Amino acid sequence: MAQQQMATSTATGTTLVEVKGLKVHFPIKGGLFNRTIAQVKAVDGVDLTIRRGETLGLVGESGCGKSTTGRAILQLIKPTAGSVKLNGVELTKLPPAELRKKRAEMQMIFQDPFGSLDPRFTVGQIIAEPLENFKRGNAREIREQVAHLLEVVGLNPYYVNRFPHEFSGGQRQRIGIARALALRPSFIVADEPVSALDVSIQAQVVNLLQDLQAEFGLTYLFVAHNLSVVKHISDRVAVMYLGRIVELAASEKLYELPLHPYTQALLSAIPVPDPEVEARRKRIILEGDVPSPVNPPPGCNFHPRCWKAQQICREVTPPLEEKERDHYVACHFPG
Amino acid sequence: MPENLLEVNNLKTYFFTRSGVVKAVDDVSFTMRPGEALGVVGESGSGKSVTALSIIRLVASPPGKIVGGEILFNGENILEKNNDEMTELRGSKISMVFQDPMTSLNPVFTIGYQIAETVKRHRKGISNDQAWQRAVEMLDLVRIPDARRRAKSYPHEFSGGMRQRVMIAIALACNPQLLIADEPTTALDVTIQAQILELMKGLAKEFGTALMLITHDLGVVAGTCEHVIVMYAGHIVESAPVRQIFQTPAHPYTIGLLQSIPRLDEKRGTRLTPIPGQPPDLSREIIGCPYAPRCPRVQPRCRQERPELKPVGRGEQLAACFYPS
Amino acid sequence: MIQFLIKRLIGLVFVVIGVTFITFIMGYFAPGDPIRTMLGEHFSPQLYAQLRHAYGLDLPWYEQYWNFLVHLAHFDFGYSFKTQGRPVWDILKDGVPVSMELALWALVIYLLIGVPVGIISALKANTWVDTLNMGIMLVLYAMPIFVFCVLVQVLIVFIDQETGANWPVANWGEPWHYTWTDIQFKLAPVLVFGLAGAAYFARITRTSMLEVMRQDYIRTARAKGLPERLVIYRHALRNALIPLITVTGVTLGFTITGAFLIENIFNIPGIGTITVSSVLDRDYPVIQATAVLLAIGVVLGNLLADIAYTLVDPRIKLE
Amino acid sequence: MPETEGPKERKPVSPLRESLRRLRRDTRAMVSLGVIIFMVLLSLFGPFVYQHLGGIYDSPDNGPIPATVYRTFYHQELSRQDELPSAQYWLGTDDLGRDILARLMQGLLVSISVAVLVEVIDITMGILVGVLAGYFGGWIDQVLARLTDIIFAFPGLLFIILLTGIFGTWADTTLSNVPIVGPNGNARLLLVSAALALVSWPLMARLVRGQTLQIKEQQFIEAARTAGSSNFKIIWRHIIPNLFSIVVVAATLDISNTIIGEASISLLGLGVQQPGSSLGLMISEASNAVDTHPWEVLVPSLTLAILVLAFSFLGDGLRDAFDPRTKD
Amino acid sequence: GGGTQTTSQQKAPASKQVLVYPEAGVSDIATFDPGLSTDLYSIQAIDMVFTGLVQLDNNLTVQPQLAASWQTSADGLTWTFHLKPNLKFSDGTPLTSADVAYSIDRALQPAEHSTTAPIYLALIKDSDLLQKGKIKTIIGDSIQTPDPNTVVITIKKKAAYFLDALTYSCSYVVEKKLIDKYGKNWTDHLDEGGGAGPFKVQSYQHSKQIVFVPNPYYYGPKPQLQKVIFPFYQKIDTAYQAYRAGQVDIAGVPSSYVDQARKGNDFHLAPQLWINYYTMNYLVKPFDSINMRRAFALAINKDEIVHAVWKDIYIATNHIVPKGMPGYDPNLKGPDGTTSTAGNPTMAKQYLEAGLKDEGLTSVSQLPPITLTYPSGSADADREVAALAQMWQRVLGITVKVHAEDFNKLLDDIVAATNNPHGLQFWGIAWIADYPDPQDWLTLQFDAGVPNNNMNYGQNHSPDAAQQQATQKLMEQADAMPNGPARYQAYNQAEQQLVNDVAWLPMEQVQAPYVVKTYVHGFFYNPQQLIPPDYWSQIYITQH
Ligand SMILES: Nc1ncnc2c1ncn2[C@@H]1O[C@H](COP(=O)(O)OP(=O)(O)OP(=O)(O)O)[C@@H](O)[C@H]1O
Ligand SMILES: Nc1ncnc2c1ncn2[C@@H]1O[C@H](COP(=O)(O)OP(=O)(O)OP(=O)(O)O)[C@@H](O)[C@H]1O
Ligand SMILES: [Mg+2]
Ligand SMILES: [Mg+2]
Repeated sequence: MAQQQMATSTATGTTLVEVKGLKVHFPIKGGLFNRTIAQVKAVDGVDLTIRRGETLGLVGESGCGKSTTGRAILQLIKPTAGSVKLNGVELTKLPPAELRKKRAEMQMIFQDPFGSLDPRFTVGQIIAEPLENFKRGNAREIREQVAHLLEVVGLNPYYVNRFPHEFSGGQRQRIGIARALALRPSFIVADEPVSALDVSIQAQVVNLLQDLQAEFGLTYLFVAHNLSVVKHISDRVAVMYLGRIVELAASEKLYELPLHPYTQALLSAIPVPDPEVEARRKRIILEGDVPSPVNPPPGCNFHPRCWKAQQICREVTPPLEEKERDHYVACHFPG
Repeated sequence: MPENLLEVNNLKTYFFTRSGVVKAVDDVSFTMRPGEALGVVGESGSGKSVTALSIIRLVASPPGKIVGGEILFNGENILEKNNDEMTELRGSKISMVFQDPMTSLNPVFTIGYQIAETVKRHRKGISNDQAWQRAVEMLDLVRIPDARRRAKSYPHEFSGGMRQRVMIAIALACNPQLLIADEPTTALDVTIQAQILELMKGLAKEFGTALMLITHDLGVVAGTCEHVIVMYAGHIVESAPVRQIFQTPAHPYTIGLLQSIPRLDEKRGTRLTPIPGQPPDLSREIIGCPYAPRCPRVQPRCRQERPELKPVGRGEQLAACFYPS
Repeated sequence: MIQFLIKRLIGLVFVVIGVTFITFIMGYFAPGDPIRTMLGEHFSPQLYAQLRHAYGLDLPWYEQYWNFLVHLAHFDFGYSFKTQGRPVWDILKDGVPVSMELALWALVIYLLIGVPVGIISALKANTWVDTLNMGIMLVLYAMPIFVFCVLVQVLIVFIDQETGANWPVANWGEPWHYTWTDIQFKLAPVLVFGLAGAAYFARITRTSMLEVMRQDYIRTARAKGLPERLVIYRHALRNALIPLITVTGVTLGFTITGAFLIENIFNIPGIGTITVSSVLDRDYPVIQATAVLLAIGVVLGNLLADIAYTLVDPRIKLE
Repeated sequence: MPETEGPKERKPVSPLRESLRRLRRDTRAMVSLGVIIFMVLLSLFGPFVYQHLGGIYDSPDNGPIPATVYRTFYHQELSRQDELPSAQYWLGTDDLGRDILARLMQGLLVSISVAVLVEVIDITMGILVGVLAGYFGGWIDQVLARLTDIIFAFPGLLFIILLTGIFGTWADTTLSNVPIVGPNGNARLLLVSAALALVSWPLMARLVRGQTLQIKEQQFIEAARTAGSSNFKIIWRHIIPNLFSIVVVAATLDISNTIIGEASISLLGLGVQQPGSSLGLMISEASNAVDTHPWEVLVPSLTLAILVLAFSFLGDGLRDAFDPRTKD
Repeated sequence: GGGTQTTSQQKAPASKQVLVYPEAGVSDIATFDPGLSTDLYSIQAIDMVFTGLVQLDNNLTVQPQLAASWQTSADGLTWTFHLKPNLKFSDGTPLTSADVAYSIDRALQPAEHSTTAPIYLALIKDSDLLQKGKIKTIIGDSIQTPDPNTVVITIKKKAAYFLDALTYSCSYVVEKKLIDKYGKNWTDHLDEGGGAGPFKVQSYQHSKQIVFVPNPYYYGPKPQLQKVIFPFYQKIDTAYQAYRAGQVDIAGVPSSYVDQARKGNDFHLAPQLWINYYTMNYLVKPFDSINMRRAFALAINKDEIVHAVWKDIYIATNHIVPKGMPGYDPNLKGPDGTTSTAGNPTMAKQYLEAGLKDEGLTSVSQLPPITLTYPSGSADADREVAALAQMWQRVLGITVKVHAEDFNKLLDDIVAATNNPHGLQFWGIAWIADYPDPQDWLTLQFDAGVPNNNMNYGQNHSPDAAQQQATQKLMEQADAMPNGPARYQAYNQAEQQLVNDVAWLPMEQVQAPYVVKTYVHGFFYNPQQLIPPDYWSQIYITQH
């Protein structure tokens, strides 16, 4: 039912990205001969629609598959199953040359700011690379754009000829952001783009992302752990748990009235920049073993740690259903 | 026995690069008591990581070099220790969680091995099996699911947050006296973050571990630290007990920082208020207060003279500003 | 894995056929003629024609090649043209173990000397230690091996004459036996061979260690309090191994065909001399056999290297 | 000295200029470069200078002859064999009474040309094959790897015999106009170089492939793909520069192999012909006189060693200079 | 070891009677089968173990070996050999005339693939039919065994050199039993018998060494040595070093060590039946002119070359038939009419003038390019050729391009030069006697239609072709003459004619320099570098 609902929203034409049944399983190899001994079900059936011009926040436990989802959407890892459509074009079946052209429209800010920068490239070369690839101007124009982008992300344009290893963690992350913005793509997967930034720069970058969105109608899939930032920037927020989406709603709604117990636990743990509040607050402490994506528990993934769990939770996997208007949740006992 | 576990005096760490000398840490002093949790916040690129690396003496050299100051750990100057003495200290008495968990793990060894190795190094006479047990235990402790099996995984098979937790596990494996954690929870979701911070606090209680927590998440600072220092352009600009920082920030930079935080209770569509302007280039000579070009309350004096860290307001609060609020 | 091995086996067949075919064609067109060579200066056209027929060399090339393949399938390399009484197989059987022994010990020296020297050079990069290390290694490497061998022999002769010792100037002991006499025979050639080639390993180690030593995980290893020795040999070296494995794999493959010059000068009954002289004598059955052997060696060496890659670096996948 | 101007006013230094500046400051590399330049100049212009420095020599065999005769690499004074250095023969004479210095200069010219020619092909082929195999993997890797294996296993000597046998005469007539190597009767050397190059690249290819396997798994490759870089560009800009050090090391080491290899082939009569000279040939000709006339083998061996050292250290210097992470 | 050796003539005890006699220059003998042997190394080993009906002594005269005596029929076509009594193989099996017949027949069988038997035994009637497979055997046909002690061989034409040819190892007697038992591999089992020579094989490790011990059934004088070891040395340089270190008893001296070694009392020179020569193609310009050929021959100073290149080891020569051969002509003159080997630049220039005229040219610059091709792989040869080129340049003003060629390719090219005006122009190579008869040096090289006449002597268009053909006739006549002065005189006359014609440009006769430890008594090389079977009894080790 929920599936249908989501499908209809695609038909309205406002959908930019449509992900259906996305699965990414990694083989775990072992033994002398590198046999596959198990599968990590990093992403195990994710359905998402991202509307044009919106920011979809993606939060969830560390290791639940957020980065993998992002990379699979951008076809940086081959999904095990499922379909990804960008602007109605099926990406998973696109020939490499076509896909390469599509890359101008979709970009990624990598979670690992250092590893994703070629140590032999200067900052200038790194940021210029996408511009050159898609012939956005001549050498001088590109140089100017690079300088501009550096300024935009709060780096001194004088740094163009420095190499990544000469920067601090936050500075590296901004290089990655500048690269992703360079092409003015319509869709950006931002994998923890501000996690290493100090709050002031973070504010600057968040503002920038929002400005760009307003100006060019950009669409973001915004992965982050800082729930205040997510709330601030997202129109809707999806909560992931162990390879699946467990709740999806407009951000205000989600923060006000989380329906899934995991979301509730998550929100209760948000640290507040006020020692007084922090000293008084109560958190929902999740008990029980953290389940493994290698052999996820039967039924609802979350049941071993859920305080509301019943027999049905151990047996039946709850589907993602619209429990309230535009508020989807995968739980037998929401609320 | 000295009262302070760590005493950093006038530390200066510079990078001698082709485009000039980068004064990443310039005259930094602070102290830490056993069991204390010290928060370090500040501008990105202000020298937090370099300060931390200086304490454990792992600044990339060349080009980096500690050019001045002293670092007293348990009363002994770390800068005068030889390599063997340092290796004894590292990992057992002082350990560190590096900022970049993605590249800080050796790609060719299993996670479990990398933890067990530390244990084996510092616990004399422990068997391989016991070390491995301890590694699995540590993984469990940092909430890696299915620890027994995942201990045999390689770093590239872990998510960012999982790697970060592995780094924490390594650092905690030997119950150090001083734990330097450089943005240890950036890749962690809040529930796990809370648990990890809880874990660290637990250690402080149990073993008297002092925690130097470098972070951008002021919420984390608020919930975890007793004392906070704020860094800007290689200097400490403010140092205060955690409550005072949040309630009566003295330095304009600190104030700017607090104002840029997005709040959960704000209305949608409001804009964040970052500090305007650019941080200074540390490879150039800075005259006067480094924050002067961006400071809303700047006076002519600020452009000529560098303010010293001086007590402001009540008690232990210090700020490097001629005109603190 | 099984699939991988099967793929490689097919690859091996492909390589063997490729090599033998190219060799065959080259031999077919190369100037010089085996029968001609056998007859030497006693050439007579009738005898020539007779012998060509006797050896089946008057058949069209594809039939000759086909016959060769049919025999190859039965691991039958036929008889050498030059040493009439001996099956090629017999020649190989005697020579290959000796050549392999020599080359394997040399490999041990490459690894035992080349790798540590390379590491030291990397750690002291661009200091006088590095320059000296590399200087010595490179001079040994650049000095043609025949000069090196002769120098060593002259030295041995000198020692023998002066001291009345009877250290052997040349020859090889029992293959794979290590009594004192055997060791006496084997020591000099192995050392010469090993030292002459160690520079390759030293240089490769140096450069690849330099890359690795500045990675973040080296800093982590130090932060754990590991002594520098472990940081280097455990954490850095393992990451620097890929190119070393490549060269080792290739070297392993080549152990099979021997080292002509050193075997020649030290009079070692390996396969090296035969490999070279068979070409000069146009002894095609032997040329083909050595090519097949080398093909097997190379494919196996590279196979081992590929497997070793995955063992050393889990990020690298087979296939 | 306090600087007042802001960072923006100062012009950023370009990385290339920066690298060159670093190279210039590397004494070891600069000395090496100097040695190489010296050797090249020596081989090109040395003979002219040398032949105009000597006077007339009254030869018992040949009558009075000027230095332009007795200081050529081919002139023999049969009454002046195996001499040590003298005013007439600065580096002495070989076992036929030929001027060692003259032969050395000629030999250097031949050896350096061959080495450069072979290395260019070696590097190009090695990188091409190795990168393609390592980067694309799959059947491309299979085919290329097996191709490499075939070249590895194939009897290079036979190939050289075939090549010179078939094209030797053609080379003698056609290639003798090629500068440097051609006119001295060494036209076949070009064939030999080509053949040496053809059999030399597999090791390079394997090294490159191994390294590529490692590099391509790094995240910046994924990032480059996201940036819309084509495979070609990823290889060209991201992989090949990261192969620099291993390629330089392997190539510099190959230089000495090539020079010696050329000698062995020349000794079989397939390369340099009498009375021509090459470093390797000089060494091998004198090698059986190590005991009796060590000088004759020492001179070319030492020259070769110095050449290899210089190339290696220059290689190291280049590597360091172009690696952003090395110290200043 | 030790620098000085004290030697007496006193014989050492039996346990010390071991001779280490390296085979230097090969990694293994090519074959141990007498029927297949072509090279010195194989023959040296084979001669230890096998013997033939007749063999050469140290003076290269034919001596009875297995045969005690022989007669020739009146027409000279039937040879009857009587064997010595009670001959036995080294395993004790009796050796009879049937074995002799079997051995010769076997060597000629096409399946044996022998390259020598068809040449050396070509005189035997029907041997060509057997070779071509037209008949299955010649036993009972041209080889008869009327009784166990008598062998009768019929030959095709009257030839004085038949006995000489019979001394070659392809007619040595081999044991049928062993060959039947082991087939092609029989030579790996020579410790079980096989031959009737002075030694038998104790062990044979391929590529390593052969150990011989005396054959108890040997019919001749028994060797005194208790053991002879033939270790293989791939390089003569290595063997020489081993000699210096005291690890072998005999060694050839590499040229770079000759000056040093010559000073010792263990140094010897063995003159070889071996001539290095150059030759010019009579069909290719400018060597179709006898004057040109002579100019080239006289422009060179062989003495200087022998001194400078060969360290005076070789002997400069104008001869085709080398010194030490029966029929050697001490009075032979060079093309300049003297016995000098120093060349004659003046005459050379005169001949050049004449030669240019013959060619219709006015200056040397109009000459076609001249390329001298020679076998690659020998540094000494390289040096000689370089020296020659300089001499031609100096004396004649002609630039000769020298070109080292892979030996096999060279042989191909040489064969292709026959009757080929576009063939090889000028080349250098060597000839070593197969058997000590001038026929081997003259008829076999220069007669019409013989395989070695690649320079096209006699069969060309030069004005003196008729004269050359007369020389060819003369040689053929000499072949058929009975051995004696008249025959040699005919050969001498032919040889002088060939030399005048510059059919060959002989350079030097090779001498083998070698060293033998002074405690090895009685050891020396004959001109074939062989030790005759019966002579082994005189070699022993003295106290040292
Ligand atoms: N190897 C280096 N060479 C040159 N400059 C360097 C090097 N490493 C760090 N720096 C400079 O030192 C300064 C301080 O860096 P540091 O890593 O301590 O910053 P940080 O406070 O940790 O910032 P972040 O919060 O972004 O991690 C930065 O301006 C950086 O550019
Ligand atoms: N290459 C791989 N091989 C095997 N397992 C992998 C691989 N990459 C990721 N995984 C596993 O997939 C799961 C999801 O990883 P992913 O990186 O998507 O998590 P994440 O949600 O981004 O977490 P974080 O917030 O910590 O970055 C993890 O359990 C991880 O261990
Ligand atoms: Mg992630
Ligand atoms: Mg930092």
